Amino acid sequence: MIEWAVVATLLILALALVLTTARLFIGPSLADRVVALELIALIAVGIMLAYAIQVDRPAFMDVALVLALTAFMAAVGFARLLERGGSSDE
Amino acid sequence: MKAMDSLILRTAARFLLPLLLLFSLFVLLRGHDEPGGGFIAGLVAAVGFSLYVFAFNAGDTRELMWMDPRVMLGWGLLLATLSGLPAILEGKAFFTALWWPVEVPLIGSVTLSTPLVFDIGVYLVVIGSVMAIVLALAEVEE
Amino acid sequence: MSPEVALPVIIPFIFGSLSVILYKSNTAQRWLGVIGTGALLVAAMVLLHNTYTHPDGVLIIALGDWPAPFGIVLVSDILGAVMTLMAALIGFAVAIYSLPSISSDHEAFGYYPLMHLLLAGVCGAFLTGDIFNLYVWVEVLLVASFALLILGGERAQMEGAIKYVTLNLLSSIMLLTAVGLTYGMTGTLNMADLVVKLAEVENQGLVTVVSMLYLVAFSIKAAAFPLFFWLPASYHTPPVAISALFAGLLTKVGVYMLYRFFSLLFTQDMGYTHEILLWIGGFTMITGVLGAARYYEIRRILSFHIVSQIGYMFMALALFSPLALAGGIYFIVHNIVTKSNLFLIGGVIYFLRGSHELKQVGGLWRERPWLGLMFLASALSLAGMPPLSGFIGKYMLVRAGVEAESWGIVAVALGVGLLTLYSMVKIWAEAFWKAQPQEYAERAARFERAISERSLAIMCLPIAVLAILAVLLGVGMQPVYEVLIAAAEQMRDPQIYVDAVLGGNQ
Amino acid sequence: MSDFLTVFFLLTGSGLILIGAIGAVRMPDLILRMHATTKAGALGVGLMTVATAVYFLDIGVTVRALSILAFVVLTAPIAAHVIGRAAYFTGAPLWERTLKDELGQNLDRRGHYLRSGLEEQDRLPNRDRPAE
Amino acid sequence: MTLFIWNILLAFVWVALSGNFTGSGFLAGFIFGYLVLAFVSRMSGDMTGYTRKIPQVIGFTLFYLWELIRSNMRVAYEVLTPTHYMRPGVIGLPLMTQSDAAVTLLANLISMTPGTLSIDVSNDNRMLYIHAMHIDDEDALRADLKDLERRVIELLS
Amino acid sequence: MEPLMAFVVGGLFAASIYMMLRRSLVKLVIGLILLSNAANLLIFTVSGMQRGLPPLIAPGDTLPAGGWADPLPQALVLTAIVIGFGVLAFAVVLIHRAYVVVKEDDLEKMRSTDT
Amino acid sequence: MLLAVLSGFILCTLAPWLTRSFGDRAGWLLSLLPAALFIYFLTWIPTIAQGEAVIIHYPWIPGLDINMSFLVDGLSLLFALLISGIGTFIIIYAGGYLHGHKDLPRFYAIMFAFMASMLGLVLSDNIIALFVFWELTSVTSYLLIGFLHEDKDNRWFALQGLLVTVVGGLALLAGLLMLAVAAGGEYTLSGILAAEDIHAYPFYTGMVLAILLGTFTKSAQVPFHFWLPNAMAAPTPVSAFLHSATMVKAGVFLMARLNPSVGGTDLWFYALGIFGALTMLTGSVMALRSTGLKAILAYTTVMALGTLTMLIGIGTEQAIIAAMTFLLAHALYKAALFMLAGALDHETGTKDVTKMGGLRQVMPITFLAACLAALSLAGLPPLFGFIGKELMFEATLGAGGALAAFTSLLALLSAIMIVAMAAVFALRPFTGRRKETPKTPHEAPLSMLIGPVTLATLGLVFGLFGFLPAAALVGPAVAAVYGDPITVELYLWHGINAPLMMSIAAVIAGLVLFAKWDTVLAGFKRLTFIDRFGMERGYEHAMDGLVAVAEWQTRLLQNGSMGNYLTTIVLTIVGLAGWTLLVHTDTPIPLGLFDVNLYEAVVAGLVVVGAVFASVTTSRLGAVATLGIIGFSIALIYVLFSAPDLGTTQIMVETLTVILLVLVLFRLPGFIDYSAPATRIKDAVVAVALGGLMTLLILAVNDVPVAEPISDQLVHWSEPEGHGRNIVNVILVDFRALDTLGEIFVIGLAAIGVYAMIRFRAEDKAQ
Ligand code: NA
Ligand code: NA
Repeated sequence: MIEWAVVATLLILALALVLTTARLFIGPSLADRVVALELIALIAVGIMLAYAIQVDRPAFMDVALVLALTAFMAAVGFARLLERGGSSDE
Repeated sequence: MKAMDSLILRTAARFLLPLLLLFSLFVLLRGHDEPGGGFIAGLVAAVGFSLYVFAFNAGDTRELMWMDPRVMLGWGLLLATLSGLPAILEGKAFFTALWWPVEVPLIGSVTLSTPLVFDIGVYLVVIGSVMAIVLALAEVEE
Repeated sequence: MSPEVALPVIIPFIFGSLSVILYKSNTAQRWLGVIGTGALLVAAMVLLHNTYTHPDGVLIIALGDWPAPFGIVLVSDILGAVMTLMAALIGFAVAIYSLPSISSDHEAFGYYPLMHLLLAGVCGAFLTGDIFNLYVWVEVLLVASFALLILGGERAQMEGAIKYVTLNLLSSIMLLTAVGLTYGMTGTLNMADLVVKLAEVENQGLVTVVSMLYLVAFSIKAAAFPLFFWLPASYHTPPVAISALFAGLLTKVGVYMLYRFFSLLFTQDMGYTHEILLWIGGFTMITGVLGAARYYEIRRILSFHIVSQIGYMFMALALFSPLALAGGIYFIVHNIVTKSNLFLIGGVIYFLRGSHELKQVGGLWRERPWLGLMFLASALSLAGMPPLSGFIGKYMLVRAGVEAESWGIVAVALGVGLLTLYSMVKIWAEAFWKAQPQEYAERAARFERAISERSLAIMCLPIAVLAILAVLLGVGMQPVYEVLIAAAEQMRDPQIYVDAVLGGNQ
Repeated sequence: MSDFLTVFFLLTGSGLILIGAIGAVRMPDLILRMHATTKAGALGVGLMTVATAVYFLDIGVTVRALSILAFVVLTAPIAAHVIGRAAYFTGAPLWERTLKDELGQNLDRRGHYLRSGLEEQDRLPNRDRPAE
Repeated sequence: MTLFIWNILLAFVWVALSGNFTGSGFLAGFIFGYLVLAFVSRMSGDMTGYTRKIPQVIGFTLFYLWELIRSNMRVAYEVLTPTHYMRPGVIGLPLMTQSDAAVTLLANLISMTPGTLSIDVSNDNRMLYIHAMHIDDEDALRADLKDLERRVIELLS
Repeated sequence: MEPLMAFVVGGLFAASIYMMLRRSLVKLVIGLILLSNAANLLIFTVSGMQRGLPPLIAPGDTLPAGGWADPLPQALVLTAIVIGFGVLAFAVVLIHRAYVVVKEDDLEKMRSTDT
Repeated sequence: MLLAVLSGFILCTLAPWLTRSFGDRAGWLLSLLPAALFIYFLTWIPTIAQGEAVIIHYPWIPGLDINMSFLVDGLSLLFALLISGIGTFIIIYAGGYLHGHKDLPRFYAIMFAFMASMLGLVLSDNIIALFVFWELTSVTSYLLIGFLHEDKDNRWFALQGLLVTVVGGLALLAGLLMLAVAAGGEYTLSGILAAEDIHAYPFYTGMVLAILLGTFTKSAQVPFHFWLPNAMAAPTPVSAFLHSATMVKAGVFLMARLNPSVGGTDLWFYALGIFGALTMLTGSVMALRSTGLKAILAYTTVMALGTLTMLIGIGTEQAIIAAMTFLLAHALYKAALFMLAGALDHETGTKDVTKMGGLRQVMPITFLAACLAALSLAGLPPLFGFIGKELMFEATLGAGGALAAFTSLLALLSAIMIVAMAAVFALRPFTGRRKETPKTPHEAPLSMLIGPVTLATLGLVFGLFGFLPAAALVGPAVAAVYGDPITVELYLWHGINAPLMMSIAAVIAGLVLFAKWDTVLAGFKRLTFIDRFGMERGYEHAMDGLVAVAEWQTRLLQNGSMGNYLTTIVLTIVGLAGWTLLVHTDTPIPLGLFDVNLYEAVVAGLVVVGAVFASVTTSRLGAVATLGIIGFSIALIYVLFSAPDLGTTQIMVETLTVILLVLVLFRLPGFIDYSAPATRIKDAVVAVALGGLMTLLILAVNDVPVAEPISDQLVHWSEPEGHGRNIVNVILVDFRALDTLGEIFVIGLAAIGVYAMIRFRAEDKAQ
C-alpha cells in the first residue's frame, strides 16, 4: 500500500511542481516568481521526504532538512533587492 | 541606506543564527558518517551570517564574526594544509590519516583525527570565503 | 614513497596561507614571497635531481598512503620535474622583480598569496598522476590567474578578464567533461591505470573522440589556433610582473597537459590525433606571429608571440620522435625563460619611459646598454638566433621535421622564425636604437625620475639571471640535452610510467 | 496502523502542497497567492514529515522530521513577510476587488517608512523615525 | 540567565540531532551550544521566560495546530472553487506589546493562520498590518487576532 | 534514466552556449552557471545512475546494505560543484565590476583590449 | 684553434673596457689580437700547403651533433688569413676613422664578435656550428650596419640586411639538415665531403635550392643583391671588412666548400652559372650609374660576388683556380679601396665622387694607393687583379655547353664597365680642377693609411710574384674546392690568347666609357627600370604585404567579439569531436530502454524547460529565479539517484549563488537581446550542435561496460580503513583529500579575487 501511495504522492508533487513552475515563468513580477520559487523548495522537500520513504533510507531526510532551513534565504535576498530599488516587473 | 529594517526579520535572524551555527557544527562533526561535512557545514554557517547581513548590516555582522573573514580563510587554508603534515613524522606519506582516540573526562571516548582537522579547515575556509565576498559586496552597496 | 614530490605544492600552499593570514602586513608578505618561492625553487631542484638520478627516472608519492590507482598519486617523471623547476624558477624571479615593481595596493589586496597559489596550481598540474586532480589544479591556477588579472581594476583589465574568464572556463568545463567521460568508460582516474584501461576499451574510436575533447580543452589553455583569443585579449592588461608570470607558466600548463596526455594516454591512433596536432601547430605559429607583426605595443607583441611559440611545441609533440619530444620540452623551457624575461624587460622599459607603445619610447641603447644586452639575449633567443637557447630548440625541431620529411611544417617553422626575428628587431630598433621621441620625452623623464636606481637594480637582477640562462641554455646545452632526451625516452615508453606508478616504486 | 497513517499523511500532505500550487497559479494577486503557498505549502510539508516519522518509527528520524517541520514553520512566514513587504514597497498591484488598504495609506515609499497612524493620538516620542 | 536557558535548549537540540541520548552527548551539546552562544553573545537575546511555562506552550501549540488546520481548509476551499469569493483587504492591528519577540511571534503566527498574512510592522512597532482574505466581518477578525495576541503575550510573559 | 539524462545534459549545454552568445553580461554569467551544472550532471550520468542506494554505511556494518551507487563520481561532482561555485562567484562579481567600470552591458562593445 | 676562434668573443667582452682605458691608442692595441691570429694562421701554411686537411675536434653538444670541430685546409686557411689580416688593418683604421666617437667601445665589441664569428664560420667542420657562426655574422653585421642607429634609414637598411640574410639562413639550416640526412647522418663537412651518394638523396633538388637560397642571399646574388649596397649605411671600416673578406664572402665560401660533394650536377652548374653571371653584370651596370664612392665600390662587390659564384658553378679546374685567385685579389683591392673611400669621405666630408676633384696634391699617398688598388680592380697588369681576370675569361670560355658564350659575353661586358669605374674611382677625385668640399682636405692619419697602402701594395706584389700566393694560398684552396689536389701556377703572362684579347678590349672600351662617363651616367640614370630589377621593391612589397596580411588576419580572428570567439571555439569542439565520432566510431548510438519514472521525467524535464526559459526570457531576475528552479531540480536528481551529499551541496550552492546574484544584479541593466534574428538562429544552431554532441557522447560512453571501477575498493576501505560511514565524505577528506585541498584553495582564491575586485578601487577613491 505504501509503495503506491508514495508513487501517488510523488506524482502529485510532480504535478504541483509543474504548476508552480508555470507561475514562476509567468511572473509577472519578481515577487511572484520568488513566491513560486519558495513553494518549489517546499515541494522539493516533500519529494525528498516521500523518496526517503520509497527507498527506505532516512538519510535523504538530511537533504530535506538543509533545504527547509535555507530555502527562505533566496526570498530574503530577492526581497532585499526589491527594497533597494530593483524593478519588480522585469 | 540601511539594511531592510524589518523588525520581524531582525528578530528572526537573531533567533535563526545560533540555530544555523549549531546545525552547521552538527553537520560538520558527523559528516564522516552521515551526509554532511566541512563544506556543507561551512555553507550553512555562511547562510546564517548572510541572513544576519540582510537583517542587520555588514558592519554589525563583521563585528559579530569576531575574526576578519580573510584571516579566517587564511587560517582555514593553513589548518587544512597542515593537517596533512603530521603523517610525515610517522614516516608515512602526506595526508595519511592519523587517528587518536582520546578519553575526555565527562564526555568519554572521542576520536580526534587529521581528517577532522582537515574538515574543520574546510569549514573555516568556506565561511571565511563566502563571508569575505558577501560582506565586501554588502559594504560597497551600503 | 618520495615526500619531495609533494613539496612543490605544499610549500606554496603553506606560504600562500600564511600570506593570507598576514594580509595586513605588506612587509611580511614580501618576505614570505621571496622565501616561499626560494624554498620552492630549492625543492624543485632537489626534485629534478632525485628524479633524474633515480633508476626508474620516476618518483611517486601516494597521498594518504592509498596506493595507486585508488588514491591520488603525485608523480614526478623527468618531464614533470623539469616543468616544476621552470615554474619555480619563474616564480622566484618574478617574486624578486615584484619587490620594487608591485604597488602596495596590489600587495594589500593579495598579490603575494595569489602568486604562491598560482605556483601551487601550476606545480600540482605538472606533478599529479590523476586526471581529476589535474582538473582541480588547473582550477587553482586558473582562479589565481583570474584574481591576479583583475588586480587593479582598470577598465582594460575588466574587459580582458571577461574574455579570459569565459573562454578559460569553457576550457575547464570541457576538461571536466572529458574527465567524466573517461571515468565513465574506464572506471578509473589514475593516469597509469588509464594507460591499461583505455587500451581495454572495446570502442577505441570513442577513446579518440574523448581525446579530442582533451585536445580542445588543453589547446584553449595552451592558446593554440583557433582557440587562443583569450590570450591576446588579456595578457597585456595587468602589471608586467603578472604578465610575465602568466607568459611563462599558464599556456605551458596547457602544453604540458597535451604532452602528458598525448604521449601517455592517447597514442591509440597517432596517425589521426598527431596529424591534427601538427596542423594546429602550423596554424598557431603563423597566426600568432602575424598578430605580433601587426602591433606596436610591446606587451601585445609579446602576447601574440606566446601564441606563435606554442605552435612549435605542438609541432614537436606531433612529430613524436625522441629528438622532437626532447626538442619540444626544450622549447618549453627556453620559452619560459625568454618570454617571461621579455615581459620583465618590457616592464623596466615602462618604468623608464612611461609607455609600452613602441612609437613613444626610445633611446635606451644609448642610455642603458646593459638593459639592451639583456634584451638582445632574450629577444634573439626567442627569435631562434644561435647560439642562444631558442636556436637549439628550433634546430631540434627542424631537424626532427627534416628527418620525418614533414616539409610543410619545417617551412612554416622556419618562416615563422624569421617573422619572430622581425618583431624582436622591431622592438629593438624602436625602443633601443631610435632616439627618444621628443613629444613623449617629458613623460619619460618624469617616469625615470620616479624610479630609483636601486629599484631598477633589483628588477634587473632576475632579468640578468634569466638572460644569462637564455645564453647558457644554448651554449651549455649538453647536460640539458641529456636530461631532456631521457625525458623524451620516458614519454615514448609509457610502460616506464605505468610500472613505476602501479608498482609503487621504492 | 502505522502504514495507514503514513499513507494518510503522505497523501494529505502532498494534496495540500498541490492545493498550494494550484493557488499559486489561480489566485489573482501576489499576496493572495502567498496566502495559498505559505500556508498550504508549510502544512503540507509538515504533514509529510509526520508521515516519515510514522513510517520509520525511529527516534532519530522523528527528531529530524520535527526539525524539518520546525524550520519550515519558522521560515515560511518570514519569507512571506519579507516578500510581501518588499512587494508593497515596490508598489505591487492588489487585486481590483480588494476592499481596503490601511497599509498603503500609511506608507511613505520614498522615505522607506511605515507609519502606525497612531502618532497624532498621543505625543509619545517616536523611536525610529528618521531625523528630518 | 537567558543565555543559560538558551544553552540548555541548544544542548537538547544537539542531543536530538545527534541521537546520542547520553550524559556525554548532552555535555557535548552543552559545550557546542556554549561556544555558539559565546560567539553570538553580542546580540541581545530577549527571549525571556521562554521555557518557564511548558504546559502553556503545549496548550498553545495545540491551539495553534487547530487554527492551522482550519486555515488550510478555508484556503483550500478558496483555491479549489472556480469562483473567487474573497473580500480581501489590508487592515492595521494596533499592538498592545512592543516587545520584538512577541511582535515577531505574533506576526508569524498570524501569517500561518486562516486567511491572514502579516505584511509589516510600522516603524514605531505599534501597528501590525495584516492582509486578510475575508474582511466581510472585520470586527470578528480583529477580535480573533486580539485573542491570539493575548495568548502570545501570556506565553512570553 | 541515462538516455533521458543524455538529452537533459545536451539541452543544458545548448541552452548555456546560447545564453553565452547573447552579448549581455548577465546572460553570459547565467550561461556559465548552466554550463557548470551541465558538466556536473554529465559526470553524474555517465558514471551510472542508481536509485535509492546512497553510499552510506549503516552503523555496525562495513558495506552499504544492498549495494551502492558509485561514490567516487559523487565526490568528484561535489568537488566540481564547489569549484564551480568559487569560479562563478568570481565571474558574477566580475561582470558586476565590469559593468560599473565600463558602463556597458553589450559584450560586443567591449573590444578595447583586442583592437 | 678553439682559443683562436673564441678569442674574438673574449676580446669582445673586454674591448669596451680597454677602449675606455686606452683612449686613442686602443685601435692599435686591439689590433694585436687579429695580428696575432694572422701570424698563427700563417704558421699553418706549411702544413696545409702540402695538401693536408687537419681536423680539430672539441665536443660541445655532442648529443645534438653540434661540436666545435674545425677543418683547416686550403680554403679555410685562405679565408682565415684574409679575415685576420684585413681585420688587423680594419681595427687600426677604425681607431682613426671613428676617432672620438662616443660609441667606439661598443663598436670594437661588436667588431670582434663579428670577426670571431667569421673565423668560426670558415673554420668549422661541423655544419651546425658553421650555421651558428653564419647566423652570428648576420646578427653582428646587423648591429654594425645599424651602428649609427639614430638615423631612421640606417635602421631600415640594417633590418633589410638582416632579414634578407636570415631568410637565406633559415633556408640554409633546412638545407644543411637535409644534407646531413643525405650524407647518412653526418654532421661534419669532412664527413659530408667524404660521403658517396649525396646526389641520390630523393630531395636533392630541394636541398640544393635551400642551400643556394642561403648562400645567394648572404652573397648578394641576383635577385637578392639589393641589400648589400644599402649596407653601406655602416661606418666605412665595417663596409671594408664586410665587402672584402667577410660576411658577403660567406656565401661564396660555403658554395666553394660544398662544391665537391653537392656540386657536379646540372642544377648546381646552371643555377650558379646563370645567377652568378647575371649578378656580375647587374653589379657592373649598377656601379656605372652610381656616383657615391662607397656605392660604386659596393656594386663592384656585387659584380665580384657574381663572378665568384659563376666560376664555382662552372666548376672546371680553371674556373676554380680563377675563383680562388679572383677571391684573393678582390679581398685585397676591395678592402683597400673602401678604406681609401673612407679616408676621402672622412677628409672631404662628402661621398659623392662628382663633387671631388684635384685632391692629388693634398692627399698624395691616398692617390697612390688608390691607383694601385684601382688598377687591380680594373684587372690591369702587373697587378694581381689582372691574373684573376685573365683566369676568369679563360674559365668562362672553357665553361661547358651554352654557358660558355653566355658567361663570356657577360664577363666581357662587366669587365668593360669595371674598368671605367676603376678609372672613375682612381682619377675623378684626385685629378682635374680642385673642387670645394665641405671639409678642408688633407692627408689622412697613419692609422687610416697603413691598411690601404699595405693591401694595395700586396696586390702589386702578388701580381709580380704570382708563385707566392699560388703555392701558399690559392693552390691549397683550389685543391679543397675542386676536391682533388691541383698544382696551381699563377703568371701575369699567359701568352696571346683569347683572354688577353678580351682584356685588351675591355680596357680600351672601358677607358672610352670613362671618358664619356658624365653622358653615360646621365643616360643610365634615366634607366630607372634597373631600380625595379631585383627584389628591393619585392622586399618592400613583402614588408607592406606582411603588415597588411597581419592586419587582415588579426582583424578576422582577434576581432574583440566574444560571440565570434565563443562560436569559433564551440565549432572547433564540435568539428573535432563530432567528426571523429562520425568517422572513427562505427557503433550505432544506443538509446536503450527509457527506464524512467514519470516524476523523474518531470524533474529532469524541468531542468531543460527552465534552461530554455532562462535563455529566451527577457526578464533578468526571472532568469535568476529560474536558475533556482534548475538548481533545485538538479538537486532532486542527485537525491533521487542516491547522492544525498550532492543534493545538499547543490542546494546550498544554489542558494548562495542566488544571494550573490541579487547582491550584484541590482546595478545591472535588464536584458536586451542585441542580436538580430538571423544571429539568434545561427547561435541556436551552434548551441544545439554542442548540446547534440554531448548527448551523443553520453549515450556512447554509457554503452561502454566498466568491469571494476576503482571506487569498489574505496567502498570496501571506507569503514575499516577510513573510519567513516559516509563514503563520499571519506573520499573527500581522506582518499582524495588533495582534491578537496585544491578545492578550498579555489574557494579561497575566488574570495581574495572578489574582495580585491570590489575594494581595490573603492579604497583608492577613499584616499
Ligand atoms: Na556506466
Ligand atoms: Na559506461
